[in-house]
Amino acid sequence: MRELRYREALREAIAEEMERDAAVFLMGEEVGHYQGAYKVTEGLLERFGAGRVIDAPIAESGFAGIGIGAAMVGLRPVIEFMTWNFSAVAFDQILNNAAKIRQMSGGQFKCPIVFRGPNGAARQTACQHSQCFEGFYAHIPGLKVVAPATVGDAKGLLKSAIRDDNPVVFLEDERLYALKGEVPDGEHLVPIGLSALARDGGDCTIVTWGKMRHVSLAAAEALERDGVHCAVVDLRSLRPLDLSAALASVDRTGRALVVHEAWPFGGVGAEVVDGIQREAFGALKAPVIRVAGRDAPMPYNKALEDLVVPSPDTVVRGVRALLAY
Amino acid sequence: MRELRYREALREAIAEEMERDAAVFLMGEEVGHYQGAYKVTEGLLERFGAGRVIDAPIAESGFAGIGIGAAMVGLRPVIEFMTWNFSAVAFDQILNNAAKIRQMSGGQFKCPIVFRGPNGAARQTACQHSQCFEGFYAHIPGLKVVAPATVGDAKGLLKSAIRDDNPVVFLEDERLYALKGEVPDGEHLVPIGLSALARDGGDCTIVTWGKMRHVSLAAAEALERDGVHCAVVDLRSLRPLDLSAALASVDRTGRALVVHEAWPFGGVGAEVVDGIQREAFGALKAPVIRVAGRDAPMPYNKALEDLVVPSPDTVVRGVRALLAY
Amino acid sequence: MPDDLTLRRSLYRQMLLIRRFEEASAKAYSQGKIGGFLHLYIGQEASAVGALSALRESDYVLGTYRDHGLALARGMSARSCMAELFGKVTGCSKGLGGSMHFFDAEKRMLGGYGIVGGHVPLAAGVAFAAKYRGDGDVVLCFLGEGAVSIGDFNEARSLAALWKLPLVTIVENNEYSMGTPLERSLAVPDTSLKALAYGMARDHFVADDVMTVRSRVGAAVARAREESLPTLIEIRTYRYRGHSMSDPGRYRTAEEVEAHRKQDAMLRLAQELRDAGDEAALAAAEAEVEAEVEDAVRFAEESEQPGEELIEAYTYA
Amino acid sequence: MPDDLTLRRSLYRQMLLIRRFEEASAKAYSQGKIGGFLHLYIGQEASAVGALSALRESDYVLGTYRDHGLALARGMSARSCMAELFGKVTGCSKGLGGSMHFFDAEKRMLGGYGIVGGHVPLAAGVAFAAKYRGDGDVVLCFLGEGAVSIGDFNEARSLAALWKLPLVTIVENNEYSMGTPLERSLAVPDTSLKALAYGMARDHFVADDVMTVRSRVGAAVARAREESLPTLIEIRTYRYRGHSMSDPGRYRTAEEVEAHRKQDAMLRLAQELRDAGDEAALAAAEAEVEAEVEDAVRFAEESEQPGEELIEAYTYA
Ligand SMILES: Cc1ncc(C[n+]2csc(CCOP(=O)(O)OP(=O)(O)O)c2C)c(N)n1
Ligand SMILES: Cc1ncc(C[n+]2csc(CCOP(=O)(O)OP(=O)(O)O)c2C)c(N)n1
Ligand SMILES: [Mg+2]
Ligand SMILES: [Mg+2]
Repeated sequence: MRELRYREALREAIAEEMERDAAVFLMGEEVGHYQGAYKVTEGLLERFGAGRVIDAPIAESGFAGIGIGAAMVGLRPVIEFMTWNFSAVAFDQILNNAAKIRQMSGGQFKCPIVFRGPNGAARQTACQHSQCFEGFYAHIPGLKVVAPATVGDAKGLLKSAIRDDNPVVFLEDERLYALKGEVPDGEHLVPIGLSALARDGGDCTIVTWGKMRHVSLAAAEALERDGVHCAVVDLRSLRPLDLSAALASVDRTGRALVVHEAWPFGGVGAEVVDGIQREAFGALKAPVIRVAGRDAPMPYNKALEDLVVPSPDTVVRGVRALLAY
Repeated sequence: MRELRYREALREAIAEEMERDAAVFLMGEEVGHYQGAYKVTEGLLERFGAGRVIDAPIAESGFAGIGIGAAMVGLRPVIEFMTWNFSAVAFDQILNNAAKIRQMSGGQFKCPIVFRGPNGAARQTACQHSQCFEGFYAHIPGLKVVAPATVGDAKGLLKSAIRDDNPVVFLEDERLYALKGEVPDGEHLVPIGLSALARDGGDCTIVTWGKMRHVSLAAAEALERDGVHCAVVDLRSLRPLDLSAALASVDRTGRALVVHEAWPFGGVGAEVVDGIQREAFGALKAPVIRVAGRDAPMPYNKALEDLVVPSPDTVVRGVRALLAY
Repeated sequence: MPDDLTLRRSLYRQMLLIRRFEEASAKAYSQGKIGGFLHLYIGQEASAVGALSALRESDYVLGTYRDHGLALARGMSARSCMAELFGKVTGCSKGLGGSMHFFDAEKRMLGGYGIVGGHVPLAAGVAFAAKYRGDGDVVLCFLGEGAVSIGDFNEARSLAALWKLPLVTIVENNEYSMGTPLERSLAVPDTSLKALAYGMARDHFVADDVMTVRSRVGAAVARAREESLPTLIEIRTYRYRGHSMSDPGRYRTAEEVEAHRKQDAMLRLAQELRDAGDEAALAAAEAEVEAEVEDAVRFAEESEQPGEELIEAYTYA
Repeated sequence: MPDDLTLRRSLYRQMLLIRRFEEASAKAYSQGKIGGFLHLYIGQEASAVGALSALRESDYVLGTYRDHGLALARGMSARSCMAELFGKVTGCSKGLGGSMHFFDAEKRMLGGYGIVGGHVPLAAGVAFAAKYRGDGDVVLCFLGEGAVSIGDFNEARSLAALWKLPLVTIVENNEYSMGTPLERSLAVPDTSLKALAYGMARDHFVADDVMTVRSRVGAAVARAREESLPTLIEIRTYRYRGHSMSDPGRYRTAEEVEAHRKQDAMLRLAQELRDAGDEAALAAAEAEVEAEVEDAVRFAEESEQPGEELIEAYTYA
């Protein structure tokens, strides 16, 4: 075990896969000479050269499409969006090409490509730069969507994503890049499609992903002090979605709270509610409820931003409401 | 009352609002000289002239953005997407400008614009041309999303959408354009945000929207012959979402089936499930289940397309599964 | 290198095959055997046939929904193409793609695409991969003149020029994008000029002679292969049929279409061959092609429908 | 029409205000009083000040996230701008937008935008509306040279040219897009050439003299107002500070920055005024501006935070 930062774990995953497979290359804005807008790709240009670490002009749809075309003929592109907000201009490429190529070619072509970058709010970057994209991409058959919350998962899931033969939407978090955590030595792969029980508890099940795992754990610890025992399930993969750990826990607790930063309407959160109420109907003592980001564009003001993004407090309140049902 | 076709009702709505308000204009591909790819806008160029009925080159992001800019300074654009599939290239304009302008300007600017066009499968137009977009747009705060199923609602909701001071995503259906139905004489407005009980019944509540209203009604009639009484609620507006009629019905039936053509993961369908299980928890005799489009890109082959899109048969099976729970 | 006459004979045969194939598909469409959109290429054959004849087998081709001509010119069988139109599992895309999505990995036909402009970045990506590997392959990307206003064309053009990708982009300017004539879609009708501010080579010519198309595209292909430099080519051409089968075509006169039919590149080539005393070969070609198309239709009719298991089979690899 | 000296004095004062305002905001940022991204305009003042001085009050302005200079040159108060940076409810966008999203409906400053290229179609739309109404107003749209590869720039350019919209698009070429120098972002560094294949007028000059900027942009504004024709202008300029506050700026040398500082358009104008015997006026301007900025900071500090009710208040009209 070694302690690394989340951004270092991502860098290690990319570097190891580039070492292992000459077909893997990295493309995005400022990934090379600038060393990465958030320093995730620091040193990779020097190590792998400008042929495999490619600084792209501001043309997300263009270079996302270039990645898809390259993937069709056997390369394994890792395309960085400086933030996922900028993937909106490449939405058509991801929806209509990456997610469709295999099916519309009758299975003749695959599209092994990873789109990665930070998702969600940063700090006071306002409404155009603070959005969660999992709801858009997880809706689309043909894509896989993962959102690692821990340093170990960041490395293990990114390596699996790069080796996956399907387009993978890889959601990082600018607020987690500096997070320190343990990473197993040697080859470390985390399979896509497995959730993890981050914490066990018999009173209430919190189901979450990404940065909200940490917010939920903080809430669970606060509640623990008051004798309320919460389980926290980190979904890790959003498509395919693995609800087994959540359902097993809800079987015991009879209560489920879904916690996410994304907007409340639809999205992954609603899908998780749908699955739990369907699969655990008999076990539920209360409806499944959600603590989500507020249904509004993100304000720049710090105090308001803190009210929009779920906090340990709002999660605690959610759990209490559920217990009081 | 007069009988019109769905496409004629839409045309009447646009024409009446253009007559009423000089700030209203229509822009899109082939809306003028070609008379509309699906003849919705037939005759409008001749009637209102090239200054207000504008044929645009193929540049959806460009003309969607032009509409947004024009709306910011007081015009009321009606932007036609030949089909909603092509809105994917304008996704950023809708997400980051239309839905954000008001908030990021601190309330100084509004964006009264309607984006309209056919949504969902047509007939054998394959995977890039057969998609449902409500799941993407209803997720976004700042947008309104409506999906009229009847001829009367097509007219009444479009007129309300054009008069609305917010960006409205108006989802039509190529398979409904030829549908005939009654339209009240004179000024006919249907407020955005009100669902409608299309049919009452005490055994099961079917909640749906758009073309699936008709599929659900056909299923309900088939079930009626076997003595199963289904209520069918047509949501009509997806954002804001009005679940009152659905909840009132579920209170009686204790059973809810959500029927939609869109992909199953997340989206409006999951949001409806979330709301019903939360608001009607006590009344539910079974989990809320869904009959949705299959989780795959649309195949071109006719027989397979018919298996992907919900049919009266699949809805009947859904109701039976619910009753058997 | 085949001698000129043999070559022209074979190009003529390809053009004829495309035309007869599409005439047969139009018939099948009107009989309800083909559904969805059907965009015919009739009138533009010289462009695809001439251009693709300048490629080697390992080169790549991508195009729009108007892709039958490309597919056949690339050597895909009339059987697999017709079966695709009929939605059969024996089709080139197993009946899942239909008219707009012809693919053939072996022939390196990387597809027909339905979103205007959306395939141009993909073509640049294939060219990027060819350069990345250094295998000297070239990519030919076809699009219509209506596609040059959209973002993806611009982004692909910018990146292909900046990164010097072995990409030949061919804008087939057939004077209309659906019902929109050039003056309503473009401020400057010669789309090849869009290469200028991007430091890209360009060319512009009319597809009235398939040999001209072959040599002019050949020059661009050589530039891509030997110097890894992209070229933007506009080929002026004309489609005789509607935009798709549902197009009433009211936006142009019968006289205009007639005038273009008189310039037909295929008939012109036939006349040349006739003048070269090739009458017999022409008749043979006609008979062969007719038989080939009939066989393709029969094959398509008799082939199986794809099974339900194919609905999800290709959602993921 | 003010006489030349009065005009140059007022332009100098505007440039000085922008610079001092941003120096103060940089200080406040380092003190943690401003959050998020802060993109400084220091070094580019002549471009916004000269260009906007060519407008009339009813004209419109749109720009990027690097929008402080535009806002102040447009006559927005230092108070409402500084308060916005501090996230206060007295800010021009009520503290909801921050540095990247300065708006002022009354001044017809239609905003700073965060998505590269995304505002260019909006600017074309405002120009469309001006033409639709026939009120003769003109739209000035600013973007960086890094934005010309993206789709929206191309689509707006295509439509503005085709529809002859009264739009003046100004590409401020400051040699870098974030850490990317021109040679890695553009095959052809003069972005104004991108007007060519679009049938659009163009111009290209260096922003070393604010009066030149004023007259050259003025010509384009006149073309837009009188003939309803769009123009694409590249103004060569340079930013002294990093792309944003978090930029270490390792991609360029201190010498390079120094060399540009020596060409500083504001200092050059100051020298001209000094030569014209205007020493006193300069000192006065310095004092006034300093007081104005101090007042703005105090105002921002003392203003209220927006209340929680503003979170959803502007999601819908
Ligand atoms: C982004 C997008 N917008 C609109 C359409 C609908 N559409 C399909 S083909 C077409 C016209 C294209 O004309 P052109 O590019 O000249 O090609 P041609 O059909 O003439 O070969 C349009 C508008 C589409 N497929 N994609
Ligand atoms: C679509 C999109 N991609 C990436 C970014 C991140 N980004 C913000 S500014 C910038 C550089 C822009 O450079 P330029 O256009 O030259 O303007 P300048 O900052 O030099 O004024 C980048 C890459 C963005 N905001 N939007
Ligand atoms: Mg065309
Ligand atoms: Mg720049």
